[in-house]
Amino acid sequence: MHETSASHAAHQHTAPTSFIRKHVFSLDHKVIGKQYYDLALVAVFIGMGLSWLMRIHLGWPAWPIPLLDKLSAVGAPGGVMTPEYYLSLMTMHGTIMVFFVLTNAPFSAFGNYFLPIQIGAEDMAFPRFNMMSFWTIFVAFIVMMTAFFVTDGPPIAGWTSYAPLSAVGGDAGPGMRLGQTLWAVSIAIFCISSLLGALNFIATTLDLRTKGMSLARMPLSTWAWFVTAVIALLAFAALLPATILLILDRTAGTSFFIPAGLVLSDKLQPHSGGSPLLWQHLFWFFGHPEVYIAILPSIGIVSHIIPVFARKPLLGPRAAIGCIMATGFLSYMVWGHHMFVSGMSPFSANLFSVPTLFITIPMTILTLLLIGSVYGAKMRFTAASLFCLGFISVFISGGISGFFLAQPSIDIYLHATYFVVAHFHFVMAVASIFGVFAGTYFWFPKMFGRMMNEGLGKLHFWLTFIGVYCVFMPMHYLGLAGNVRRYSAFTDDYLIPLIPVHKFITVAALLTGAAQFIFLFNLIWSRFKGPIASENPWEATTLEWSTTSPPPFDNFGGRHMVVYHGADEYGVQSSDGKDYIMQTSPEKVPAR
Amino acid sequence: MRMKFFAALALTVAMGSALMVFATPPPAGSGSITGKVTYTGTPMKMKPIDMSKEPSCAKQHATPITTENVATGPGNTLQWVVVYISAGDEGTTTASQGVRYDQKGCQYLPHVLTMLAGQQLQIYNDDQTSHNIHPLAKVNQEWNKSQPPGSPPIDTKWDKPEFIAVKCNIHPWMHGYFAVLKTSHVSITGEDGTFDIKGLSPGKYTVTAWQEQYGTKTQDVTVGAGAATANFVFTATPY
Amino acid sequence: MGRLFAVVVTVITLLSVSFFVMHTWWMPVDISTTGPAIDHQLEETMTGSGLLFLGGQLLLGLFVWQSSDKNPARKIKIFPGGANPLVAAAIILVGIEILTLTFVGSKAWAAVNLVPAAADSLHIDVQAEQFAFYFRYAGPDGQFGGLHPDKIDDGSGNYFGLDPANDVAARDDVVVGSLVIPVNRPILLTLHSKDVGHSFYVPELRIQQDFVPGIEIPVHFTATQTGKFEIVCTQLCGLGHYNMKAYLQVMSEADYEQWLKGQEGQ
Amino acid sequence: MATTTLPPGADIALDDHGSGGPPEIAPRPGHVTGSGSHAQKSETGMWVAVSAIGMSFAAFTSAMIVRQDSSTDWQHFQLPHVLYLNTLILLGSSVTLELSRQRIGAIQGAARHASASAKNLLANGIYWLYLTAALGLIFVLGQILAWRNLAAQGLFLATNPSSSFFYVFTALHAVHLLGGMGGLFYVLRKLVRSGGAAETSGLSAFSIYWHFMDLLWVYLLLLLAIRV
Repeated sequence: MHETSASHAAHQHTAPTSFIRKHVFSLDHKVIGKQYYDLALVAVFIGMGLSWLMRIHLGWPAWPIPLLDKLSAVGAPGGVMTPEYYLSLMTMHGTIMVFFVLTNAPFSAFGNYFLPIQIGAEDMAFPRFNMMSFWTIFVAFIVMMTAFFVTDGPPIAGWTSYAPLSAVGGDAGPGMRLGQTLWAVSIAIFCISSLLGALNFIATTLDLRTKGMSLARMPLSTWAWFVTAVIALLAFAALLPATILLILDRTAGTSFFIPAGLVLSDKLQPHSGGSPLLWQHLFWFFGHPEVYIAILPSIGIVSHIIPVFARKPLLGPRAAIGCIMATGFLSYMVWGHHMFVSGMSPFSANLFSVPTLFITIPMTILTLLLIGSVYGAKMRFTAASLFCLGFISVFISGGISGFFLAQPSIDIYLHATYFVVAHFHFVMAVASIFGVFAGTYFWFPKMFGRMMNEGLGKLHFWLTFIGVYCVFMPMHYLGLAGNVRRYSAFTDDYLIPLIPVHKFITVAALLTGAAQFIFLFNLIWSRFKGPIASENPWEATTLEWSTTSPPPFDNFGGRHMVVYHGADEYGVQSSDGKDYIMQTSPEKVPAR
Repeated sequence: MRMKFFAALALTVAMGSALMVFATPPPAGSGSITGKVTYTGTPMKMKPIDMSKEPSCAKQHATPITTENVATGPGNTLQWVVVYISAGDEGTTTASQGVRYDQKGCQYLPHVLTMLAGQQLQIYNDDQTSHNIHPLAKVNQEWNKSQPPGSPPIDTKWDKPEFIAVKCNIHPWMHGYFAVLKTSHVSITGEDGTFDIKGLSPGKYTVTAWQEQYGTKTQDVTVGAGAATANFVFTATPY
Repeated sequence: MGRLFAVVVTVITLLSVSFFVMHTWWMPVDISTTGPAIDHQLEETMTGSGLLFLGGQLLLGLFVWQSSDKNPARKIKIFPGGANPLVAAAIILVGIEILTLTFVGSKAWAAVNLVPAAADSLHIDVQAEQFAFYFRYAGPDGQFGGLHPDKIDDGSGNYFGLDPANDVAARDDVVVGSLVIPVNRPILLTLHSKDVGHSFYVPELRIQQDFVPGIEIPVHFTATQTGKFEIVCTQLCGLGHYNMKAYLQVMSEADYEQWLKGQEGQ
Repeated sequence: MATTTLPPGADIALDDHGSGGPPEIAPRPGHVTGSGSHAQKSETGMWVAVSAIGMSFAAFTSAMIVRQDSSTDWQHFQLPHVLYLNTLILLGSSVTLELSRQRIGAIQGAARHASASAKNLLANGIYWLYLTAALGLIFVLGQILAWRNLAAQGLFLATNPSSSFFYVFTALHAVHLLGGMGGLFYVLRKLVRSGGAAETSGLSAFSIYWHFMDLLWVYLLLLLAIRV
């Protein structure tokens, strides 16, 4: 079992020596994971910058933003943002954040790095596909960024790109020419990348678990990545056809989504019979599961980290796994709740409403399990654990508003208002990003062999935690007052009194955004100057902490890990006087 | 102090641009073609425009402005008809000054603006709301830009002669025309339907009248030392 | 640190809830017959989920406070009864809430969307375009003219694409930029879109309905108060989306008739 | 399909605090930490890939049904007859593939007796594989014929939703098939280099894909025949 020759023969590839094979076109899942992370990092700061510009414009629409006219002389003549440029920035913000950050960071980045290690594998099942998957997403990102630099700017149809606005071309407005086509092409490439990635995650989890790593002993993070991969596989397989049809409508003159008799820019469009609702159905069939692609990995990460710092096992891990799977399953039956007022048959509203409300049950259970896991703990407060606790709080806040929007009758009033913006930012964006922050503070020592600065980390947490509440909680009030979203200025009589609230949000958003630079500084500084990390600085039990920091090329230095326990053996008295037992320790677990 | 400086600067700029627009060079010849454009039949109604969705514009008009695609006057006259020399002497083909197009009270001023191909065109937003300028050019390159209040004027030009419909995507009732011509010998009919093409040397000319709804009419005119006359009559339909 | 977390979470929670409770920002007064059921549903959801919110956040704060006790003699404790009571509680509590909300809510939804419009409803056509709403009344003949997209011409004010030259019914159609309706009379709107998706949203009416190009969508309601309200677009339709609006004027029956006469005269 | 590493009995409950001790499982032959057996991995991966492709075409199918039912502009047209011939050719390629697999599968057994017969089997198997590739290529050429046939009738991609869907379905299927042929040549190269080691060549995974492409085509043809 420990013959070195066998292990070498079985290993997918030997450690590369050239710079390019080592750091650029690497087959090593750890390098690829870091590449995903860095891509998400670049993307998130771009996305955040866009949100800053939008917020400044919403608070002070006539205020020329310095240097903005350098980025786009047409989009912001004299630095004053045009309505279409606002929508361009909004579209890019949504697209970048949903696809290149929320799908990338918690799932592809951490999943790539830690899924193989947590199950004791040397690499992903298909390292070559893994590399391709990163480089295709990189191409998708470049294509998406190109939209900033084409003549009439990025598309203005929002990240949902509803047809026919997105399908008819330049007559629909600035940005809808090349910009929208680039968007659609980029998303199609993104789909291919995600399919390759999901395929790898699934095959790896099924086939490469080491001896003793039964499904039930997998850490919750691995479980979440696995279920997410299954969701992603089906979701992106549905989005890809939709984008292909959209590209054909835009470039080949087909009429999948464009009905007859449309007049845009005084021109009768040469299409007939297409169905705009078809795009919405296809998009949301992907779009709702996408929400879970963004949030489930973070739920997994948080469920993985909380026991480490609570020094006690997660409450009901089986129930948690069940809930994650139930959520994934239900996520395919609820897409219609995005379309209550879309003109689809009003009878189908209840069909979509009931499973949507049902999803709150597994989500509530998960939340309660996390809260229950904190009960009676001896919590060690670190940046990582604080972000986990913060995650629980923002997840509750975001989840609660789901009760409102899941009901068609209330959705009539709240649909397309800031209430929705508040809801999905809390539950999908902020919660997911909190999971990523927790994961970063927790796993950074393993990934880079150095510790992050805890003081800065905690400062980052407090500013972010209070900040996001200041930014997103008031949006609920705006929504209740009927404040419509996706408006570049508020000129309606009933919206003008709400502008002070928008100014408050803008200031909060600028400050919260600024706090992220503390994180960025910490990340870069610690990479080079942080104190050297030991193998297991957090006294955690899972396999990634049974190897060096950072792990060697083949993860375990030729060792074959054998797993004897589940992931959560904390709060026990081990024979060597510790309060935890590693998954790899053959020791018998004493009664607590 | 600074305010004063900027006020002075703004005044200078305003005067400068006014000069630029209105100080046209003296005409080359002394002959001219004058006349009147009228219609027969029943023209479309000039419908009042409801601007209530843009209150800052609506309040600039004591009585609502009307649609201008067929602008009629007393005595069956037609306004906004472009009358120009389409053959014969074309006058100057390059212009030293630019022309100015205004968006004021959610209306294009003037409704039809003539300019030479290659002539500088400056588009101003004088309103407190964002406008969008979308010239639906077919021969030239179509473009579509918005102009928020307080942003600088759009500076542009058209390379080829064309009658270009202009629309504001934000305010769908705003419609106007750019008449991009090869000739500087052009006149637009006023409310009384009259036009006056000046500065012509004696000779034979082909004169064309263009109306956005009814198309073009052409006739040959011989100009002597004084004013020659040419009248145009378009056939109007009620719908 | 844990105590600080507990305090911060509690303060945030109470502050957030207080604005909801005080109705600092709230829905405008309802002016429709179907609105009260929606408002009731929303209040009900607000109470139920508000309690869940308070409970969840405060429990989190409490547990974090307790868990930060540094006493070395303290032993870790498992949640009493393990996961099962929590799971059961979640299923029962949330389940009941869901069932109630669905049961009550589907009635409110049905009143808006499943009940057909009253037979004596006033029919008005709505055309949404980038970026305005136009409204059409049938005129004295009570007949709407047919729609011909190729005839649409904003420059001459033909926003609907009427063909009065060939279509007698279209000649007296009244097309205006504001929706003027009589109070207490059922209204039936037919929504058309000229170009892309739009939405018809009047917060006071508690009505929101998308325009979908290519299909006609009926909307019906009855306004119970006179006044001037705003109709805004809530479906992203392009650059002027923020500026796409029209006014809804609810008048007494007499005022409405007079207004309509005035329009027909033009 | 998805074989897990552990026999079912080894799935020990998560909260097995008292159970300790190494799980009593014998290491699987050929299974080394973190790398799995090649055939097993590639088969799992292929099943996953195939389900994603299936999902995509399911989405296309629903798009087609919704599009057809939501408007009145759908024009029916006669499918080019060459499609039925193409179908037979593609089904034939599945048969040749199976014939090849039989031969290559027998190599390991034969190698123990006489290397000559193993060589023979390999050559034979490779011959059938080439035939499979040739049939695949003929199928794609046949599809091109079908497109030309439609184009001659004036039916192009944008002519009508029915022709749009026809071109989209057939073109995407052809792209997938061509991709499969790329995979086939990869398998061939591996087979030649390893002297017929079916285990590492990915032949079984490839055959899953190829047969799936067959099934998918039959499904698409039925769908098109009924709907178009």
